Amino acid sequence: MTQQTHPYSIELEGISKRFGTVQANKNIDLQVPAGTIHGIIGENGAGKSTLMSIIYGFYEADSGAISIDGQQVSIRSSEDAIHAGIGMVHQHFMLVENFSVLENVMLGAEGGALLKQGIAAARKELKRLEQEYSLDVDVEAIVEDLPVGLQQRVEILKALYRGAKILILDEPTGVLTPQEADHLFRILKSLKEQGVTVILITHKLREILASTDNVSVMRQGEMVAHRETAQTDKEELAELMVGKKVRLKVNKDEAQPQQTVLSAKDLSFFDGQGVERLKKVSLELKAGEILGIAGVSGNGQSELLNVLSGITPMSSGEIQFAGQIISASAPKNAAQMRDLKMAHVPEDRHKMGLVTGFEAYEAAVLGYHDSDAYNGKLLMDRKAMLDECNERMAAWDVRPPNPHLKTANFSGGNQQKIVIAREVEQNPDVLLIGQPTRGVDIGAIENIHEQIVKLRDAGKAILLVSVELDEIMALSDRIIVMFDGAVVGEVTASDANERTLGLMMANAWNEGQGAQA
Amino acid sequence: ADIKPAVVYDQAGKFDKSFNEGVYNGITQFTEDTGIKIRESEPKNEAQVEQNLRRLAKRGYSPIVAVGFTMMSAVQKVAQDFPEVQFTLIDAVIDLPNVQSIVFKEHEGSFLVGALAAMASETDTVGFIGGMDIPLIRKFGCGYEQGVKFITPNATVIQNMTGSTGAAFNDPTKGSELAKSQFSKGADVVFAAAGGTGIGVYQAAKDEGKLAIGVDSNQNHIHPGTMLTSMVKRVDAAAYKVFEEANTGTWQPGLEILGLSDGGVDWALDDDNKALITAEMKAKMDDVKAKIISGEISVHDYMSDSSCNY
Amino acid sequence: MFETLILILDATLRVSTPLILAALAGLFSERSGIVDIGLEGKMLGGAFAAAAAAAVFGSAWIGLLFAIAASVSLALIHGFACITHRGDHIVSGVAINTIVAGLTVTLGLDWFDQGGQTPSLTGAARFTPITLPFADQLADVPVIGLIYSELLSGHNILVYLAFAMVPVTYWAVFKTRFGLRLRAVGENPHAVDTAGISVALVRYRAVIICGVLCGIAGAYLSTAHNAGFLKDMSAGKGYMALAALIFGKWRPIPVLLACLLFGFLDALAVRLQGVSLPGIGEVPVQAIEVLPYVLTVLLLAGFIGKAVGPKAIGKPYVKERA
Amino acid sequence: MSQAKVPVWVNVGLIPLLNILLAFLVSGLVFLAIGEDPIEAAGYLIYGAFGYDEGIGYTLYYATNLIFTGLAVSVAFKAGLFNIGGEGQAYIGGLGVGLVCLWFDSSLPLLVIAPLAIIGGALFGAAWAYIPAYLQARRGSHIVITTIMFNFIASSLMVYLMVNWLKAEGVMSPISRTFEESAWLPYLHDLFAPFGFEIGDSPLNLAFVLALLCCVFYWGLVWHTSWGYQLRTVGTNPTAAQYAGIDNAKVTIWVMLISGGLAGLVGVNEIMGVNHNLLLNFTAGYGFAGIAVALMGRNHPIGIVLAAMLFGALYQGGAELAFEIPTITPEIVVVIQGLVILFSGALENMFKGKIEGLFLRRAAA
Ligand SMILES: Nc1ncnc2c1ncn2[C@@H]1O[C@H](COP(=O)(O)OP(=O)(O)OP(=O)(O)O)[C@@H](O)[C@H]1O
Ligand SMILES: Nc1ncnc2c1ncn2[C@@H]1O[C@H](COP(=O)(O)OP(=O)(O)OP(=O)(O)O)[C@@H](O)[C@H]1O
Ligand SMILES: [Mg+2]
Ligand SMILES: [Mg+2]
Repeated sequence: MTQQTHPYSIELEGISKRFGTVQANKNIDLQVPAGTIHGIIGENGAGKSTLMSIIYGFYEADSGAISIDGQQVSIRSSEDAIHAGIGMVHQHFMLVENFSVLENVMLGAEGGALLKQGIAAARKELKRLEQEYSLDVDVEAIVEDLPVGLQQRVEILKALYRGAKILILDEPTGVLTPQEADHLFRILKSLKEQGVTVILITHKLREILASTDNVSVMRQGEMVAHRETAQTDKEELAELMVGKKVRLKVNKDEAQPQQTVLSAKDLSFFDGQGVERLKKVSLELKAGEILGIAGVSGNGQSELLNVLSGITPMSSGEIQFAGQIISASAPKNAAQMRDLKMAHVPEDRHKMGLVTGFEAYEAAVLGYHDSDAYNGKLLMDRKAMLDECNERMAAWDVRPPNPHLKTANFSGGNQQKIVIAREVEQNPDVLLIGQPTRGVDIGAIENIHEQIVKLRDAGKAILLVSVELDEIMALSDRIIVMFDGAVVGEVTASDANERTLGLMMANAWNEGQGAQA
Repeated sequence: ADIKPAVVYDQAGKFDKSFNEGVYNGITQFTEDTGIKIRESEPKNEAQVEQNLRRLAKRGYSPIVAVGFTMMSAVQKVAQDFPEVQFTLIDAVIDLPNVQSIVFKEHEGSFLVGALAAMASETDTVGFIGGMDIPLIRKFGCGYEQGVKFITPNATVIQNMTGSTGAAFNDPTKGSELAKSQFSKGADVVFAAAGGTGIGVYQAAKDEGKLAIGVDSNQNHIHPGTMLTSMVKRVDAAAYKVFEEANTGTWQPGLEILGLSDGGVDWALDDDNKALITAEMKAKMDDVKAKIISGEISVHDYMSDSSCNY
Repeated sequence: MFETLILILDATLRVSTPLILAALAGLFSERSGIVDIGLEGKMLGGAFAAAAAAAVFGSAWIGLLFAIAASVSLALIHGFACITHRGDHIVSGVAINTIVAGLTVTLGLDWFDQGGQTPSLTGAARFTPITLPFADQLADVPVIGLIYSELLSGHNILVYLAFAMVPVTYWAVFKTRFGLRLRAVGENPHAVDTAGISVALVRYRAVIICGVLCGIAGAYLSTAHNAGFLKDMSAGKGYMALAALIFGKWRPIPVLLACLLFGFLDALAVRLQGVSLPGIGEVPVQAIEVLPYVLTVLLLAGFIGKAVGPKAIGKPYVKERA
Repeated sequence: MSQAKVPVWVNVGLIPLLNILLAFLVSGLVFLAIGEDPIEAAGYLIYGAFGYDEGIGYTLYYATNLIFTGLAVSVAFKAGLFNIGGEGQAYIGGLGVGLVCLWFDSSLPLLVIAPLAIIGGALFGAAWAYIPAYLQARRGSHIVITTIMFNFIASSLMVYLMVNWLKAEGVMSPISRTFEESAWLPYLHDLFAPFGFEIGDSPLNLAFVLALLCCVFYWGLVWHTSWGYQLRTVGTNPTAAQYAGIDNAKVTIWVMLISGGLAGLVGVNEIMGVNHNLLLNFTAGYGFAGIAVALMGRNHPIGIVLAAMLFGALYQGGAELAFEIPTITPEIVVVIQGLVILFSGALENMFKGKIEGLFLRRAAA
């Protein structure tokens, strides 16, 4: 497997791609040495995913050439790419959720018209791959039941199963615990040793520095720099990405916690299938503090936010909030919780926080659409909505500041600003906030973090859920860790470090280790 | 000068294999005999009926024959607005000085074929399959039942209706299932008054070796050997007569009721079914027919009191 | 009593045959993500083509071929609109139903001059009942005889074909490469595309199969169950098939059961007409007629719960950020 | 994003026009195939629909029904529901209208009967939509199936009521007695006559105005009330609706009631405006055509009015055509309708990309 015929696995020459008015890729050149791990970084929307999709044949470039192992190839579909030995793990997984792992892996490489023939062979091959790269996963499991970390392994298995010599990973660590990420990088290393060329896209400079051989930087559709990883550092890369110097730390003072405003006791929640997603969760939230909830996604954080905010009724337990006791027998829905001055920035702005088909000014009143501020006697007061939206867009630097633009057409960061502005400007007593900076670039993150701290300093109680450990550690005053629907640990911010939290998140923590961590 | 006649068919269209088609046959004959062309029109909904009537009247057509009871209210309106135009309405009655109404004694014809069915039946069980459950169809069913009971008082008459949408007159599949179900309950003769649905009924009878009775026009030819007879309603003759009278200037408004006595309804005996009719049956039929005409047998009309208590 | 039941079941088989074929047709289409309310039109078009060709060539088999060809052509139009041009699936289905309703009669009038009907079919132009081996000999054996010779034997070949199609469909959908891709493309076309498979090709194949099955259903109507074409003779069966498909949650066996249920209720209604019920007296015809529909609603409300279709159903596939 | 550069008239004018032209072209082929002259036919079709005031009256009369059913389908669609039961709801709505007229025609003046009948039609239509709506909202029963079933049930119910209870004495057909004139909705030609406007005799009546008012009602309700906001949220993103504290089930039920009510107003046009008695099958497929109207009208009241007029024109022009050339059967008109739905509905994108590309390239050059 290791005999290399050509120094570069992939060479790109003058690749350009435009979507309507957006020039996503502009005349891009790139050379990836064979058998290396090559990092690509860049702000959101810089064009990284587009470029990878072109290599993978998902999009066709408007112009430019691609060579694999020195041979110019024409890649017009993913099929061509797979033939050329390219595999890709997409930013948004390309899995059929109600299929088993095995079916997903076999899709497109079934090995015969009847599944039966292929299944045995596939099982065997998967077993081999699993052992060789320690990629354990239950092949019979249904994908939607798997945690994202395992779903990602399925994606990698898919690529390897098709004999990929070049593996592209688009933001693979966004959803992983530090331990899972470490495991992933070990896998990538062993792939590299087997001669596989890896292209790794990530926003986390730390990962770039730790695991790549070379790194290329994109900005606004252009390739702006190439560096040998050993010759560069975080600061330089950040500056290359954004085009200006960035501060990489949040400034905040010591918290001044006051009275408890919300307390939850023994909250449990069973989902439609009868699975217990929340297991007797209790917590207290004080005014003037940020309580961080750490955990790998899918361990009950979403359910916790949904139950606290009234979106889904709890199965048992109770919440005390604003002088009311809320329980399974005396539930309150999301609108009622809002009336009690609880605001909620949901984890998923597309699925929940916004109606992407609405114009911005409409999306900016979601959940508050019944409020007197936006309603006349009979009809909604469009002018009031627009005026307020204009104001907020100015205050929060939403770009473009056009209240009539469809929400879907704002970039992720700007969509997030619309949601956060909506919730914060209601001047709530409690703010639940999930994944505030998911998919948001460095510049915007800075802004959002500042706003959250400001709110805390104004005496609000904030519950922050994030899978980004960096973010949890940077913002929280107190941290709770959730695993499998239950609270498995609590630490103060000053005691927290990545390793302890990471182990807690994987439920591999036992008290004895605590002290020296 | 020649007359300028027109006809408006009802929504089943002129090729409905029964009633409208009868009118069509009458017209074809008339045109063949006199060379006078007749303007035809096939409206597709209630509004078009009135629209077309009005347009024909405006363009000086007269007489205008409207086929079917569904035209009643439209004819009523248009006839009022065009008093100089002659209208003939078939199957419903309007009392206006320029309207002729022609109705048939379907119950008499149905009685006759009911009698024949009873004679032909070996199981003393016969069937009736109607299209939509509307008074006109019940009229057929009621007359049929009386005829059957007249011959075999303890006979069983199984009655079914096809459905409640317009499709009820166009659902041969359902017709065939209904027929099969009646056969399985012992019926061996079945009378269908159900338009296109009847096609399925007759087919089922043929497939299972039973007998069927056609309706409106003579349908004996559809499956010779299976079709016991047809209850013919001589709309063709009626239509022909209307045009002829108009042509000779003898057209009269008012009500005309056509029954057995004037050949307006009858049972059909021809080459296609003569093998099924014994001399004895024929004699009995002639006898019954004569008795109805003479009034010795009085056939109850369902329409007279909306019930079938005879 | 037992005999009546057998006869009702016998009718059930006949009545549910076109539903089964059409519902399985819909299953292929909808599993691939293409909504098909044009089952009705394809069936009607197939019925016309079958009867017309059978009348002209005197062979039911040639009729069947023409039915399939006609129905597949309609399916391809649907595919062209929905797959190639990302049109609205429902509008396309409505269009096909409308076109066929008019075109069959128009062509029928032009060709046969019998008011839009085709000539009545006889002999080899029709699919006739098949007597299974020993059916006659076994007829008098109690219970078994009746079941075998009345219920199982004596149907035409298309009835047997329809029932055979159920396991075949199950096998094709769950045990073959094509089935895997079919299911995947209805759930997540992006996944299929990135696996190097053409989404359009899989979907086209699905709608073609759908066309074939609808064609057979149509041929059954006009050349097996009946003996000729009559305008609008599909009489809403396509919609009932669609209902059965949803009822059966897009899975072959439950879909079969749903079709049989509809067929059974229909057959039952036919036999209940005019029967007096103790204590109630004679039930109005209309009350019996609505029985299948009312029962369907009740069953749906009581037992079936939510029917969740393939995830990507009805959505045009465009490459874009998911 | 690319649309910004393409002139508006291309999208709302040129492309739809091309699609309709293509539909007519293919229809022409069908005409040729059966030996008719397509040019002559097109002439009659267009003249019939728009050529004289009576024809226009008929076109608008048909459009009235289609506006009601189109709005009905559309409002449900806005909430993500596919109401295929417009036919049955219109049928039962007509029953409501008819009952009001039969009860009050000899005791009350039109000014009182008309609003009562409108309310009656809407209430009955809404009631017929209620059970499917309730089952969808509370039990998850698929609304497509239940509304199909309710169409069948409505037919049977109507036949039962008409034949056994409502039929007038002494007539063959299952129709009720004709209402007194106090229960006739005025024809527009009668309304206009005193002002010296002569518009031809047609069934076009005040229900057309009601239909236009419903468009305004729809527009205000859907886009300008907080309830409409909830409705659209439920329709486009049910999860976001839950997040916003909107009761999806309640919205589902209410929107179906409104949908059924709108469909029920077909009865006002047909029963009170035109037939003046209660009869069977007056819905004549308007409920189903409403689906195409709603979708082709892009679920916007103006679009729905335009699409309804297009279909109305086809109904009326087609009737004219079949009337003037007796060898042309009404069914071929159905074919034309189908082709129009196909080309300007389902295949609307066929030219779109290419033509937009053309304009974009020109704009870029
Ligand atoms: N299918 C598409 N249609 C239109 N515009 C697109 C499409 N895909 C990407 N773009 C645009 O192209 C640009 C580059 O997007 P791309 O997804 O490649 O960025 P990225 O660098 O991967 O960003 P991120 O870090 O957020 O993943 C963006 O402006 C984006 O809006
Ligand atoms: N589907 C789309 N249609 C039209 N415009 C789009 C679409 N998707 C993205 N855009 C536009 O492309 C631009 C970049 O989008 P993208 O989401 O990739 O931005 P981003 O760089 O990630 O922004 P941010 O840094 O705020 O997250 C935005 O200005 C957005 O308006
Ligand atoms: Mg990306
Ligand atoms: Mg982004």
